[in-house]
Amino acid sequence: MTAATMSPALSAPAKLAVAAVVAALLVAAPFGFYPVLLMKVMCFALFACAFNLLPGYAGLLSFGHAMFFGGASYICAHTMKVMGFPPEAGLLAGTAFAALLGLVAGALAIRREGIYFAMVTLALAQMFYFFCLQAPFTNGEDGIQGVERGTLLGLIDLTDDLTLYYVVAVIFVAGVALIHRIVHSPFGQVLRAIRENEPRAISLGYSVDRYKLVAFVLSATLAGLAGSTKVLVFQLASLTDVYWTMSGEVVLMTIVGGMGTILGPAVGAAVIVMMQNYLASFGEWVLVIQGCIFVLVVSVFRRGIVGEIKAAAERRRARRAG
Amino acid sequence: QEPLRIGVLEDMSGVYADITGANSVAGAELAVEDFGGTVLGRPIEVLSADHQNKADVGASIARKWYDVDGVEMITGLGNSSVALAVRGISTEKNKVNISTSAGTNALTGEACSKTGFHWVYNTFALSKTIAQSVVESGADTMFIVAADYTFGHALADDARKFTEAAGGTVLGQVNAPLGTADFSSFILQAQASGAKTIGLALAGGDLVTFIKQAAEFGVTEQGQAMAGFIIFVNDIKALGLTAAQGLYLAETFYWDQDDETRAMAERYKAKTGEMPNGMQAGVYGSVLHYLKAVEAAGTTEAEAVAAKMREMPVEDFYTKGATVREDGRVMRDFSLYQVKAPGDSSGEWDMLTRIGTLEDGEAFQTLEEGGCPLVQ
Amino acid sequence: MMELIGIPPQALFGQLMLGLINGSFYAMLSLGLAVIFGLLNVINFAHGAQYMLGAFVAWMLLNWLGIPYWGALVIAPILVAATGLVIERVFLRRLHDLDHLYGLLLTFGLALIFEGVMRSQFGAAGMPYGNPLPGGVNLGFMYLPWYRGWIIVASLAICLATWFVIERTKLGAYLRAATERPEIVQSFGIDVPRMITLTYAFGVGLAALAGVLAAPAYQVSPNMGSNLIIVVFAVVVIGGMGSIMGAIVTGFGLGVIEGLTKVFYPEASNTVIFVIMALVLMVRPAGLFGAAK
Amino acid sequence: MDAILDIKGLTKSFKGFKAVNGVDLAVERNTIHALIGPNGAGKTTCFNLITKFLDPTSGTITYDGEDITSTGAAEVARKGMVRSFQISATFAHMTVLENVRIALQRPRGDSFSFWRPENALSVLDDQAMGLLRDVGLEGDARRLAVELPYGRKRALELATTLALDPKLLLLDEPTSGMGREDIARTADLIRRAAQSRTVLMVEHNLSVVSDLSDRITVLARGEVLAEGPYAEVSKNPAVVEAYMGSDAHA
Amino acid sequence: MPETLLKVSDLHGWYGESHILHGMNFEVRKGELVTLLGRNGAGKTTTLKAIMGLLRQRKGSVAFDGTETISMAPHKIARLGVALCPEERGIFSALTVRENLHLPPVLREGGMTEAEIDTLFPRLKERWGNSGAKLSGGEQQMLAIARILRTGATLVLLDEPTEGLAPVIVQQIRDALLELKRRGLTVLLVEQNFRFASTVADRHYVVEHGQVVDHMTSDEIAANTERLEAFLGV
Ligand SMILES: Nc1ncnc2c1ncn2[C@@H]1O[C@H](COP(=O)(O)OP(=O)(O)OP(=O)(O)O)[C@@H](O)[C@H]1O
Ligand SMILES: Nc1ncnc2c1ncn2[C@@H]1O[C@H](COP(=O)(O)OP(=O)(O)OP(=O)(O)O)[C@@H](O)[C@H]1O
Ligand SMILES: [Mg+2]
Ligand SMILES: [Mg+2]
Repeated sequence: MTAATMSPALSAPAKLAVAAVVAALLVAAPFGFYPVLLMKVMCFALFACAFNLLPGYAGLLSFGHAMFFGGASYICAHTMKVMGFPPEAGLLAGTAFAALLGLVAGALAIRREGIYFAMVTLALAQMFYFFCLQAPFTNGEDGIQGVERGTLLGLIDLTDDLTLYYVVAVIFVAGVALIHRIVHSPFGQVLRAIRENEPRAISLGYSVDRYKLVAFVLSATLAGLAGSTKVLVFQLASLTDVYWTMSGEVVLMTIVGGMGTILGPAVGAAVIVMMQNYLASFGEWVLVIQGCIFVLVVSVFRRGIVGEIKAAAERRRARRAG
Repeated sequence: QEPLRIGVLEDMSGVYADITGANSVAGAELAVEDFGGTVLGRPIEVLSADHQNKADVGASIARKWYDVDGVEMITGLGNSSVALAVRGISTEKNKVNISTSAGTNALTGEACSKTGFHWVYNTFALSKTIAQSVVESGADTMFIVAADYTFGHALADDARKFTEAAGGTVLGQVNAPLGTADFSSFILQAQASGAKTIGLALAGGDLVTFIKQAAEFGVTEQGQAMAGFIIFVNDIKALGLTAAQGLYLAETFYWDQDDETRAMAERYKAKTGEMPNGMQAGVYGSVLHYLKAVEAAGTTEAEAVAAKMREMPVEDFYTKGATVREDGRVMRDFSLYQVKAPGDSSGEWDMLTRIGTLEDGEAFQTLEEGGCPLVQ
Repeated sequence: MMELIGIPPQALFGQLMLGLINGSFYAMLSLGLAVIFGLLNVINFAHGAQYMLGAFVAWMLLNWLGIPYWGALVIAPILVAATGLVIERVFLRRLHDLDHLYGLLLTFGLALIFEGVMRSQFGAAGMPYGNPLPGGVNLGFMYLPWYRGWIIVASLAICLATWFVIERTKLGAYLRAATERPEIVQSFGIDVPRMITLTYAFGVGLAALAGVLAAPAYQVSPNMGSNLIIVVFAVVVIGGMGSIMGAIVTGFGLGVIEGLTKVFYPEASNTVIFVIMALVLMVRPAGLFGAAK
Repeated sequence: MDAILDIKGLTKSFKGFKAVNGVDLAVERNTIHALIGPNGAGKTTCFNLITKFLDPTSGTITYDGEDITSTGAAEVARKGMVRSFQISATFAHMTVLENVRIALQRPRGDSFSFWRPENALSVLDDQAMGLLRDVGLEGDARRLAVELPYGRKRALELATTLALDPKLLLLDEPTSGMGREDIARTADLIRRAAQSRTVLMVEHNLSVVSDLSDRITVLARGEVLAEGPYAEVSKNPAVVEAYMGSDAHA
Repeated sequence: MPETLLKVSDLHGWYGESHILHGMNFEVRKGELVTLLGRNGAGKTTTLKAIMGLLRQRKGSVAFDGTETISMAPHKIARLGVALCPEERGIFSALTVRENLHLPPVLREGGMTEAEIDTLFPRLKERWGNSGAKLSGGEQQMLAIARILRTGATLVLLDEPTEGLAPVIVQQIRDALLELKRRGLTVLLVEQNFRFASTVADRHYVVEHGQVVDHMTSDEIAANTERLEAFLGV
């Protein structure tokens, strides 16, 4: 997909500055915006960033990531509500489940590439959707409702929206930081190499399927973390989050923000969630608008918001240098 | 004066939009109009939103309505997951919440609340009405086709129980996955069973598809009747009488009951072009009853209003005198209807004949069966 | 009388027949997908939506213009194919040199648009389309409605005709060649861009035709395609897109398997194809008829 | 004789067509061994079988005393048998340095470390630069591989391959499509690379073959037609007829 | 002197952002066999693609038999009588040898008949029903050449027809080329192997960095090997 050419990284002080601005914004945001909405944005932002690990850095477009997001939220909700887990254990259980599911689904899906990979993941996710629909513990259409937010680590009472907001913000930042680290790790290097030239990577002795699988599991795990966190925010888990439209939405968020950029998907998630929020009254047209955005982005705007900004900055730098 | 705001939260664009959606909002508006537009000196305002059948969307809207927009009561709530999510939030925020359009028994069971009401139907009542009345009408064997998830299983289990209680037998059951496009295989199985009635514990598009394909396979011609546990006039209209004729269904309301219902139905129709069904009529009733209770209580404080709502009998064009039980259940009549043959219909909305009625909440589960924690 | 795991053999025949009918749609849709993929290298995610459009156009022709089913059978696919023509010219052509996944994303967007527009115009619940061939015949082991019989005959004829054109004619040779190296075929003096446009339109028309065939049997609803397309994707993964005959055989075969599941274990009938897909991926990753990558 | 690679009775049939048919081949340690033969003789298929990109229908492959007939492709590469491709194979959008580093990184065992920072890899930079210097690419270390001219890409590919410190190097038509200048340079690289290693190569350019190889095996129709030193084999009338033709040479 | 069949003037070409052809100028007269020589990446293949219309971004002038083709689509150019045998041969694996051979439509009279192709490449008939992919490299090359000779094209563009071929087959192809020349076809040949080129061609153009930098006839080659080596490298 989009060639994530390594643009010369930002200088260290510039990086610090960006981090500081982001941190300040995160701390101040709930005083300007409705915290529940912001938390929703962060859950989806983390989901999209996790998703982006695959198409953005491993060249694998998954069309079934809802299964990890929604699957984790079911497990998190179930363990907290029925088994009485505290929030931290619920988050862990949901995330671990997503990792496991990622291992199984990934092992199957990486047997095919490109378009087939997308179709396989979509089909597997649909299968998982039917499983969730029929399994008794999910309560079918009713979903798992009224999950108590509880007390984090026995210390922090999460019933207050603002407290929860900061917890979610910490999870979000930690998740994105981890993704950044994954991308820029020795492992990330190998992923890039595989994406660039898979037969060559094999001939250098890399078992590429194992690397793809690890990337898949990491992506699934973090998507699961996002899904579990969403349970704390909305206190419920429902079929919506495992349905194929959710898989489509996360793709949309990612390409709108910029595939293969660390923060692009988060920006895309914010745009799409806000749009859905403000356009909710348009009902059925939301679908049409989303479709139009897909078409528009793919036709003329392929790098996404952050990608285009980066490209513009690079062009300017190049012009100044040359 | 700050207006009193009432929220109608329904599916405005999805699969339930036709049976709830716009006509639910119309119901609320008509009720406000008939109440006089003000209560306790405050103007009354109706907000509406689309929950898109997503629990988290519904929950976000409800929270925002309560936290930011000062909404005092939410009604409508078709789709059980949304209804349950909003029930939780309303209880937490101490607001009145009246579900007219959702079917889950849990709303008066484990999720019941002091400030929560379940206005129109639930799946228990649907099964009981259909199974009991159909067996009593002489069709004593049934084959059940159930949607393969909680909702379908619950309907099917209840239906089996009531069929047997009424002296009938269930000859077989098949669980059809949601979204099955082709039911012909299940139709063949139902035909092979030789049951007099095929009970359809399916919902929405699945039910409609089944009935249509059953007509193609000549199910009714070959002497079997079908009973749809949850189907509304709007669905029958979409199916057409040719395909749907002879179908049994359970409803709390039919527009062509008496002069009052006919007159009100025309007012709905003038607004949206569609006749109301029980859920949409229920929105009118719930809003009107709520406003009466606010006036009687002299406050909008939820617990006080809810107490008044339980105290006063419900009385409007739709509910002709019913009590409200402690668990929030409105103890209404439930009727079995049969779809007319095309030749017997005199107009596009003339579709149903009433077969029998379970009166005064007989159709609903008892308090003990319901298991509402408030009551124990 | 012998019973097979509790099912009398006659009943089994009936169910096999029904499976074949279901399979007709899988076959026609995966065939269209395969033809489009071959030449355009695009997985047409809008295929389900175009199938839905076919059904809707038939409905509109009937209810707005009074054109009956048999007319719609010809007109609706042509109209929908014409929209395909425009889509190829305006959007898909620009993606030619890019990663295939962009085509997938673009057509996914188109699918959302089509579904959204139809929903806003006609509601999500759907509308009925009258049966043009009421009645049926008792075959002894089952009552076969005439219309179901017609579906099998029509779709088999269409599938085989398509196979014949592609595998056995000169035009088909151009198509197969252009699938591999369009530029070289064009340098032989053949107008490949037009061929690509027409191929896309043809694939889309095939989907629309399946939609018209489906209209009287199922409900005409905006989401009739999106549920189906995911299953068809699984069918395509199982069969592999390598061969036209493979797509046809896999389509019909999986229809039959799904039909049998509805008898023996109905709860799994909508997942059985996905399970088979998983098994095939484990045993033969390239698909039953696919060439190894 | 010390054979690093010993093939016995290797056969591969594609739906009944025997592309490689009972080939016996022994490659002696620290020599350059060339595989030649007419088009379609089965040379590339042989390579694919040896490197496990294809599974043999029958026959055994022994590498460094170990039977690798049913070992996986990546596993074989890790054992020190590395191939280069007929078309140039680099990681296009990575820098020249990163290209080499990817190969150096593999034996370190931290390639799955997704939690470690990238600069954990900078310890490899010196070693990578050393390899680049060997092939004359030290000046291009920071350029993207895609920007290199053709001949330099081949050099980079070789540097990447050498980074694995292979014991046995398999080269499939290393000079195909090259101009004379690049051919000479590549031949020189191969000679240098072979100083402490074994090389098995397929090549159609006879001057390169005669120049470099210690030993030649001629394949024709999937079978071994002749084997021996170049001077000897090139005079074999069967080889001349099947491969070289009447006026081959100069 | 025979009239000019192909005249290329100030031809520029790009792949995306990279400017590859920087104003090529040369001409080919009817019945001639002309080669383009040059190092890897000089732009020889790109020139052929530009003439055939396969290079989308191109500017300047390419006149074929008096018709300007610079903004024509490839299939239109082909219909004028130009045929390309591409670098990577372009044999279709989904088609049999026979289908491959018969794929290009015959544009005009004067192409080779099937019988003539049989005598030139007897090997092909032996593989008649095989899939194109199952041919050996040399047979693929023969097929690619035979394929375009059937069409009766007046100008044939050959891109490195000898690459990757065993010496025996190179000889066969040389014989084929000489036979073509005898029939009066016009050929523009791209070659790395200039020893081979010099035995078949009338004239040579040397290409460097997307421009023609030198020009000589075959007779001049012997006298000018040094000049040539300077361009082509040693
Ligand atoms: N996948 C396959 N299926 C069927 N036949 C094949 C396959 N791969 C190769 N062949 C056949 O096997 C024979 C040997 O092919 P191979 O590629 O090994 O030849 P080669 O000696 O490398 O030739 P060249 O010098 O042209 O590269 C050829 O006739 C070829 O057509
Ligand atoms: N598809 C492409 N995209 C970008 N650049 C390309 C592409 N194809 C070729 N080039 C570049 O264009 C230049 C000219 O290539 P061309 O293939 O015309 O060379 P050539 O003279 O035919 O060389 P060779 O002898 O290697 O075949 C080269 O620098 C090459 O890297
Ligand atoms: Mg080879
Ligand atoms: Mg070239």
